[in-house]
Amino acid sequence: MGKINLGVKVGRLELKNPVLVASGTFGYGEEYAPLIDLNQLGGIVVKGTSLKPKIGNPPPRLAEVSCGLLNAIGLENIGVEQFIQEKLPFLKKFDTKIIVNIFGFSIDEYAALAEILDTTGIDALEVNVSCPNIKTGGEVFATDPKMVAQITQAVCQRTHLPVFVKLSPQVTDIVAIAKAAMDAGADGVSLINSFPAMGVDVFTRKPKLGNITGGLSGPCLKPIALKMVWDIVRNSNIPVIGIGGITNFEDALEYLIVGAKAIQIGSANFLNPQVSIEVIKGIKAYLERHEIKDINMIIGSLKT
Amino acid sequence: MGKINLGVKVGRLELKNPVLVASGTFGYGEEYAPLIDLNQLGGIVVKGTSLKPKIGNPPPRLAEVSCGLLNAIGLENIGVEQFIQEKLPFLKKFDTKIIVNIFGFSIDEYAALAEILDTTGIDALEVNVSCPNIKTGGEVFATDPKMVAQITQAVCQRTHLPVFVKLSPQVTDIVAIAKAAMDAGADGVSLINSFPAMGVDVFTRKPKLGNITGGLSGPCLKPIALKMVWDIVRNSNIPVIGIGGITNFEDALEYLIVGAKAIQIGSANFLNPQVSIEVIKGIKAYLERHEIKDINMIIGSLKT
Amino acid sequence: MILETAKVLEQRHFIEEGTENFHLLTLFAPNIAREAKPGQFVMVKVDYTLDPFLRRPFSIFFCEGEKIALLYKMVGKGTNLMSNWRGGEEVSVLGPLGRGFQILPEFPQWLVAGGAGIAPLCFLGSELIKKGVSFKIIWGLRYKVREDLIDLLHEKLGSLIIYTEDGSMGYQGLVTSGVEALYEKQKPAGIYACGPWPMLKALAFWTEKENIPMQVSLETQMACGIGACLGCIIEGKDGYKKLCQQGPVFKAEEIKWER
Amino acid sequence: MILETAKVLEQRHFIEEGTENFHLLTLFAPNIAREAKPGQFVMVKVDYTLDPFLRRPFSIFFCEGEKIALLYKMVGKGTNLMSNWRGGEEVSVLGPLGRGFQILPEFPQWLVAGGAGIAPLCFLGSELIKKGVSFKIIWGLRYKVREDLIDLLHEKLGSLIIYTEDGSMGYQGLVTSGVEALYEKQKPAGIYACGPWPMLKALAFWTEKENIPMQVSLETQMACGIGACLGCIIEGKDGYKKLCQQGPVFKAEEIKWER
Ligand SMILES: Cc1cc2nc3c(=O)[nH]c(=O)nc-3n(C[C@H](O)[C@H](O)[C@H](O)COP(=O)(O)OP(=O)(O)OC[C@H]3O[C@@H](n4cnc5c(N)ncnc54)[C@H](O)[C@@H]3O)c2cc1C
Ligand SMILES: Cc1cc2nc3c(=O)[nH]c(=O)nc-3n(C[C@H](O)[C@H](O)[C@H](O)COP(=O)(O)OP(=O)(O)OC[C@H]3O[C@@H](n4cnc5c(N)ncnc54)[C@H](O)[C@@H]3O)c2cc1C
Ligand SMILES: Cc1cc2nc3c(=O)[nH]c(=O)nc-3n(C[C@H](O)[C@H](O)[C@H](O)COP(=O)(O)O)c2cc1C
Ligand SMILES: Cc1cc2nc3c(=O)[nH]c(=O)nc-3n(C[C@H](O)[C@H](O)[C@H](O)COP(=O)(O)O)c2cc1C
Ligand code: FES
Ligand code: FES
Repeated sequence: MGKINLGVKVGRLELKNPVLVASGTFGYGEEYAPLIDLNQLGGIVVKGTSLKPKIGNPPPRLAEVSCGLLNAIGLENIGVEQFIQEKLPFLKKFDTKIIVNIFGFSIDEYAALAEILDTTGIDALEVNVSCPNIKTGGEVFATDPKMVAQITQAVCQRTHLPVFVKLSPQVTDIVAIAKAAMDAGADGVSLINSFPAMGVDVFTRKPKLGNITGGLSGPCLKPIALKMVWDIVRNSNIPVIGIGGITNFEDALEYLIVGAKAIQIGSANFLNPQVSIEVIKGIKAYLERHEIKDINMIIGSLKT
Repeated sequence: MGKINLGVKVGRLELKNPVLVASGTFGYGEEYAPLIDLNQLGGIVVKGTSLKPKIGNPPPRLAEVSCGLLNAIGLENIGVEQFIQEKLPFLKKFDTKIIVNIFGFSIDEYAALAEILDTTGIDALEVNVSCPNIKTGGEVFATDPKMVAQITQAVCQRTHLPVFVKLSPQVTDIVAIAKAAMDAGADGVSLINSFPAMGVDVFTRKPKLGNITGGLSGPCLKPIALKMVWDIVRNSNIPVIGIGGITNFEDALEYLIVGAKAIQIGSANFLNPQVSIEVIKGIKAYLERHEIKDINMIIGSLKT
Repeated sequence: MILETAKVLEQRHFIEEGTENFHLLTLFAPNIAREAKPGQFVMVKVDYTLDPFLRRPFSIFFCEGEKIALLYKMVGKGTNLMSNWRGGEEVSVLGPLGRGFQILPEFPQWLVAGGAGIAPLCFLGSELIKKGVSFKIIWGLRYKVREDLIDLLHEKLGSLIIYTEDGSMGYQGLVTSGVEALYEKQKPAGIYACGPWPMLKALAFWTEKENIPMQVSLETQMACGIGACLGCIIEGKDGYKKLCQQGPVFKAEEIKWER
Repeated sequence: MILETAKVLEQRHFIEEGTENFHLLTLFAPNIAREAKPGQFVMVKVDYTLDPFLRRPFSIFFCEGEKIALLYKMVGKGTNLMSNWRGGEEVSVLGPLGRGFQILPEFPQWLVAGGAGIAPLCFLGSELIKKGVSFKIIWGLRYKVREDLIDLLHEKLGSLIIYTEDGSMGYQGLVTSGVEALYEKQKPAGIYACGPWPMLKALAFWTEKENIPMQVSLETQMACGIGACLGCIIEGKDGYKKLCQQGPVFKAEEIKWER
């Protein structure tokens, strides 16, 4: 059997393999560099970045739950300028795609971020729309197709980079939101972001998180995320990056078989810092065992 | 310390304790009768019941996932007439509340079920709105506040029994749906139903369920369900029955502390047929240890 | 049907390079043992955390006095956890569940097993011995098993005929060819079978043709094990059947074998 | 920082009716052992299923040659699973992590521990002995611990002063009263402390008043352990600090003690 192709194309973004690491779970890459060879990754999605630095939520910010993790980091980050100056140069040394996850509290902030990052040599933008819109008094952008479209359009107008819109799972109709993003110019969508959730310490009767509520991530979400990916791919041609609860190569393959063109690994990096490399190896071994020469023959191959 | 009160009132429904067993996970009670004393339960919510018997989905109908269970039973049931004749007499022998979970594919079907069950001596109706509306071509009732209101109203007009509307979690705004149900006459809402989800067997590349997609239940859902209960109780006075991933007394207390007036235990019955009794005992011991005389002092006592 | 806290009396591991691996778990479970019949199963809680989430079903391999034993293969995370259990541990077991084999009065009878399908047939065989029913037992395997497992089966059942796909033990070939070979010498009054679906399906077509009554013990995904969840259905010729309650043993002619 | 597959060399259980329970896990982890400094910690993968989901952080109790040891209390499901590990098992350990103690040149120094807070201070004590720094070690407990654990600590650290809340071992009272009693005889050049928050907080106010430099090893919920998730923050006087990277050892004056 000849060489196996792991390369995929998601919209305009070409990846040497479909395995990315998810925003907020891999820092700026440098934290994991002592533990894994970053060159092997399909890409790195860096921590959510805003125009100005953000301090984030009060502690406690984490709580473990059954097969998952609650977090209320509160989008703490060093801001786009410091990212470009202090973090990006290190990341650029590696032969992997760099995708910057951006968020703002108004459409203008998203647009400004797109413009600033356009010519910095990164490979794509991931637009996190799961933020409250401060202009409308807090409604979350991600739940309204119109707002998602407006943000996407504003971002796409200011950048030449491929743009992926990262969707929140807490919506009635994920397909409508995905279509809104595509019609506004996105190259694809990535999903899912963490799910709004909470936990209570019954002995103190206090919320487990300082912020009361937070986002749920981890394997507990996988069956939900997989279904949302499936809903989108069977109702459209939208390129999808699948995210949610991937902890091994089988999980990753579930997403690819359903129709995701690439996947991101999030919380599982905490459990096993080398998980992304193991997933790449596992996918390759699977293809070899099944004598499949090209990963693209797996994508969307669900037998229904 | 005197006697501890475990009794709660949810709308017009009085329960001797807040622990119910959830629809579809406890059959018609008779299956569990050899294993636990049904008299001890706050109430039993029987399997979803329709006007005519339903055959359900093709196998496989179950798949285990991380900290949870995927099911696509397809609402198999014996129909309301056979329920009344063959199952209800047995249930009535016990000193516990009997709540019948009903579903239909049109508003008329819901109304007819309410009327038939009204004078059978059951204690309440739970209206499962997570069904596709065959008249509108399959949109699920549960996602549209207007449809939920119409069903609720139709049911309440035909019955004197307390009515609880069981909500689906896959909506953008659970509070709006809960309010629609209440405005239409419900005594309260119960949530959550299982979450639309799926799984893939990567070796055969087939869906794990015969129906392709199914509902996710179990501990993996608890943090999501808890947040939805919290969203409703902090934005309204709606009586809520909390459901999702309860496996022990601490889980049950999380819901009560957040503000649910009662809880239902679903999938955990499979893991431990005696879980409901253990939860009741655990809650009681907790109240004793904390010297709290009345469970109602715990309900909604979250310290934020 | 009893929810019993059973005590692990012993666990034996039949593991060796180049053999099919089996584990034998012997439990002190007097209440379940008192009621158990051949072909019935138990649901075992495999962990005290929530992953794995569900109980796992296992046929009763033998039942003697206050003890029951399970013979299982390690195939996934649940059986992996179980294989670490040692004497003295307490485990939660629900059983005995389902309907067992209906023992026919006529003989000779054949017990046809594939892989771990030997489990319910061993219990059945012991019962047939007690009843004085003469039978033959044919066990099909992919490759050989450890000799001491064979010794154990000899002890419980007397002689048995073994087929392995690679010929590393007993005769070479599929168990179905073994059945046909045997058939040239003798016609059985009835067959009891347990094993993988393709094996059972082949036997079902063959027994139908030859007009031999057969009972099969089937498997499917389960959640409750007691008829409450409606999850374990299997397609019968006249509609769905709950495997945990109406089975796991069915008459072959009840089952829809084409899928 | 290394992700190492460590081998369990030995596990000792200091369990007895009426004692505070401790477990001592000795691991063969040569790469981590080579780099470890007192006050650093490791993240241990406790299960191969996904519940519990995260690694668990533990201070290094001692580090000798190619071995590291963890001393822990069983408080929940992760530590419960760990307590079942036996010699020979392989476990995934990430470490050494965080910044350790900064060893001051002046002495005498005091090491003040509460409960499992003894863990990082034992490693520190061994290091102080190597460096010839004289120190006192005071350990506060709710009630007594097993004598052989005390023997082990004597062996590593020489004598130690024990306070129990119920007086069942050593002096009766809180460790903080022990510190004040000792202070009447001698003023320390510096204190290193690890234990529950109220103890550390009381010490922090007292050392501030008495102008004694103190380093504390703190705890919080963690996910990554390497500074990537921003989950383990703790409030410092000049803003949030990542406990896993900037700590777990901090100068007492850096921390905002009022909550
Ligand atoms: C009535 C009944 C009796 C059984 N008796 C025995 C027995 O005596 N000895 C024995 O070794 N096995 C028996 N099985 C099969 C046994 O239940 C499964 O092997 C076990 O549940 C696998 O658990 P796991 O966590 O190790 O595997 P998982 O990690 O859950 O899955 C590993 C693989 O096993 C398959 N599997 C999982 N659960 C089942 C199931 N319930 N039935 C069939 N395949 C499954 C999965 O699809 C997967 O391919 C029986 C099953 C049933 C339904
Ligand atoms: C840097 C650091 C070093 C530590 N060193 C030691 C040590 O040497 N010996 C020792 O016994 N313990 C130590 N701990 C605490 C130890 O990590 C927890 O006891 C352990 O994670 C509990 O796991 P569990 O699954 O058994 O408990 P869980 O079931 O997760 O929880 C049980 C209880 O423990 C609490 N808990 C859980 N995780 C933590 C945590 N990370 N920090 C504090 N409390 C927690 C929970 O809130 C809950 O009340 C350390 C913690 C940190 C952050
Ligand atoms: C600690 C933490 C921080 C996160 N921060 C971000 C973020 O800044 N931006 C974002 O879009 N998603 C963020 N996420 C969501 C993840 O990128 C991912 O969508 C989610 O965790 C689901 O994937 P998983 O189940 O593999 O973790 C964060 C998740 C975690 C656990
Ligand atoms: C096998 C199975 C069957 C179910 N059948 C019904 C049903 O008929 N009607 C209904 O409203 N909910 C049904 N449910 C949903 C449960 O009542 C409950 O809402 C859900 O499982 C979440 O609770 P849990 O996490 O405790 O299981 C079913 C759930 C399972 C697992
Ligand atoms: S396993 Fe639940 S009905 Fe059979
Ligand atoms: S634990 Fe992740 S940053 Fe500290």
